[in-house]
Amino acid sequence: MPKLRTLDQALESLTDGMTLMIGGFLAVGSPEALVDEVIRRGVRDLTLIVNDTAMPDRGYGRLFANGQIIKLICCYMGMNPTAITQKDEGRLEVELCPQGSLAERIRAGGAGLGGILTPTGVGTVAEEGKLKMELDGRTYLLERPLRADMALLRAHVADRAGNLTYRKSARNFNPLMATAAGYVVAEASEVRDVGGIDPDHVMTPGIFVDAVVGVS
Amino acid sequence: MPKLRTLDQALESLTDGMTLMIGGFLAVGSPEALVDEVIRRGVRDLTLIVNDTAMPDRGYGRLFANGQIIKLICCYMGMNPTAITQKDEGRLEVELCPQGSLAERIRAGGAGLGGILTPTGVGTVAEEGKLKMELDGRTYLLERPLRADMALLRAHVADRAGNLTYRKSARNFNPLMATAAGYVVAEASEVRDVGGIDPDHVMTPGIFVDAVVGVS
Amino acid sequence: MAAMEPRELIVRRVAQELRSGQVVNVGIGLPTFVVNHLAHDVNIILQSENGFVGMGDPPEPGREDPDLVNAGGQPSSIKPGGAFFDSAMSFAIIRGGHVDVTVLGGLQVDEEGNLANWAIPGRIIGMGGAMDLVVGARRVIVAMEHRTRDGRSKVVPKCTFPLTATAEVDLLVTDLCVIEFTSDGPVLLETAPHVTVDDVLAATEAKLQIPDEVGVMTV
Amino acid sequence: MAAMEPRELIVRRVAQELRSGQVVNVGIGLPTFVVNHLAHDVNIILQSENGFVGMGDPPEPGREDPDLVNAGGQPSSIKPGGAFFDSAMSFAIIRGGHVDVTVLGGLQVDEEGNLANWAIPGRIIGMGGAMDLVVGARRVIVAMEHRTRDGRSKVVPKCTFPLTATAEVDLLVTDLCVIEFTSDGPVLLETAPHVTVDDVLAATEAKLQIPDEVGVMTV
Repeated sequence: MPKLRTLDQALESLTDGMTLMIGGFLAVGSPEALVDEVIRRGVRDLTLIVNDTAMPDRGYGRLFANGQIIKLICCYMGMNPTAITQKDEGRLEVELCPQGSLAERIRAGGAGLGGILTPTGVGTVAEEGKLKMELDGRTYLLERPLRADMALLRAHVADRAGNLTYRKSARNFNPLMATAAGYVVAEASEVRDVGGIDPDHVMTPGIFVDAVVGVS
Repeated sequence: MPKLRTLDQALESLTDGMTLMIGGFLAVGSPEALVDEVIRRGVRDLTLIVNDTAMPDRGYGRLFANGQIIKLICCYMGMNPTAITQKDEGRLEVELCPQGSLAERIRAGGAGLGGILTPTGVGTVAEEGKLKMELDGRTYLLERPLRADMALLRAHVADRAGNLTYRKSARNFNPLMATAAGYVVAEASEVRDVGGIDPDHVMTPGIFVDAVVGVS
Repeated sequence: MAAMEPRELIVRRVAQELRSGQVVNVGIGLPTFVVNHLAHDVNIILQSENGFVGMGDPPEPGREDPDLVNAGGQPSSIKPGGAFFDSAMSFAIIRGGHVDVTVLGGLQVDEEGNLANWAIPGRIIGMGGAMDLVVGARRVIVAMEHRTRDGRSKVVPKCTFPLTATAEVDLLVTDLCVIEFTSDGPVLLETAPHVTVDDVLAATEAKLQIPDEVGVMTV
Repeated sequence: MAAMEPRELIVRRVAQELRSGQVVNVGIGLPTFVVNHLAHDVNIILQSENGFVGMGDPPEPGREDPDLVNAGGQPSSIKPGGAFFDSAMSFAIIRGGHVDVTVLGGLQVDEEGNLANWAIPGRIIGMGGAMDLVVGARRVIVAMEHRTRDGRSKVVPKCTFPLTATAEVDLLVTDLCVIEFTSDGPVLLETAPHVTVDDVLAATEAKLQIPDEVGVMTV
């Protein structure tokens, strides 16, 4: 099952209307080459699940200026005025979610959980529309799982079996998103033969990954 | 904050009636030296949270024969006849929990979650006493978090800041338990100076670990 | 053809269900032997719930690693491309639908596809990872002998032993037959060599649907 | 003593609250500068919610690593003994009570210890990790100027801006005073040099408890 693909092959099943998760935190650990390919393909009406909207000219932030996103689930938009304008003008539907809850929701989507109970957001706008439960004297919100059609990841090293490692703070949401999408593709700075990563150092097991693209 | 301790120092706060989490899966990845010290100290009426009861003469399994456990939360007792006899004779209170739910409950205890919803156990004895919820047509059980007074871990390499790595299938519950106890001690085959583990390879960050014991 | 030993027949037939690239978890006992009977061009990825994927063959005597065991605690190995992880990730894989097939033993399977395989009444010593596996794996194959040692059917109208999960069994392979669980109930797909449909019905307490054509297991 | 620049006074006073060995998360903006004013023998461990502990000083120009930034996206470094992890672990640390102290900026703090620090009405662009931090950290210190630029009190009876969390603030340090939040409400602990209790009360819309002895901030 060799998983090495070209950029074009890796995203050939991408279509209008899909839900995408894209790794990164303010564009650090974001798959720039895969985002390039999303832009090149010009697919539209995408729902994007990301930590933040990055910047207008970096990472997945570029997809807003290119008009490809109709819905956004994230925790922070502050560095992308383009996305904020689209939201303010009603062209972009936005669901804001506290960062820790967003991480747990993606993890839950990958882990087959029906949801998690968090104390985060109780008594704030983040509780709107969510079930509240009081247990042992503390109040929690039920946060539901998130899944996507595709996850686009940025890895440091990949092997041809799809095992991935990430580098420094570029890890962030990438390993979580790897578990929570129907189709998972990672771009990697270095691609090794199967077995080229110590099994104790693998951060995302290859069974989660459908395609690997080597980028320079 | 150097965290290196002798066995005796590491468990000096252990007292009767405490709840302990001990890492390991059928005694693999189990802290044998720390268990020796629990036995030497002869503390009693312990509640034990473990994956399984191991064997009567190995790992945390030895604590049953030594009469130190009054309550047990685990997923499997099949290889420890001593523990089974204690249960059958009413001397050991046992709460059985599916393995995946046990892992999530410990993780939730460490992650500040009020619980998780799992489809595992619905329609079985595992649902007894638990809240059931139906969401989007699927039924889930609410599993509540677990925490302990102390967690005893088996690491491969530790540094003096408490950072840990584990080796092969000896990892199992150790990293989860590291997050879910008031006091966390790890025995390690090798202890390095602070910074002796690549920050990208750390499996348990040192902030979770209170004491490290070097064992041969 | 001489009659095959019943347990070998079962594992050989189950092995035919597995496809290259699938992530598979095999339970302790009989299911373990399924991997010995894969066709040479079928490469599956074994998941071991104590924390790794890419499980290989047991090591040669003297080459055991005490830190590398399977979910039964027996010495094991890892193939190139495998990966270790903790128990939360292991069950995220299992419960999250990332295991394509699980092959498990059974004590009872009933008409609704319920499985009992972890306890007999009065002897409750733990479900281990079985409940998660049966709920989480995309396809659940039960591999068990059709009758108990004293001749009673293990394929029953309604399980009387403690359940592992409800309505999750997809395929049952026994020494007498292959049964598929559909939304309309259990359907007899194949009989074992030298076993008739009437033999199966006589040995089965559960009500089975019998299609016009019932195949014969070829192993 | 010449009057200190208000923001420097705040961060110097907050720095006195931190102890060696504590795991600390400092928010973007004013709180970032707290770490510049620690006593030489105080070694804290900084947590960065984008995925590491052991955050060090910003790198020298030319030595930036594009894969190593702080939670504001600015070039950062990691000290020996630090560790990287994913966002789920990062917020397990935050929400699970493994951060001893968080220092955050504020837009409003009210009598119940409620904090508003992520949005003004009509401009909702995201809470980032602030809600998790305020709920999860063992001790929440808010570092903010006492009044808005147009002179209105930011210490109010009831927050009117969108809340970050309810009743979680433990200590508020402003350019005018230090306020501790107790189960009986906010208590004035200290005033800034050259600031009287009456000055504080005149600048504060919230009702404060005034103990018999109010200290003076020494920074």
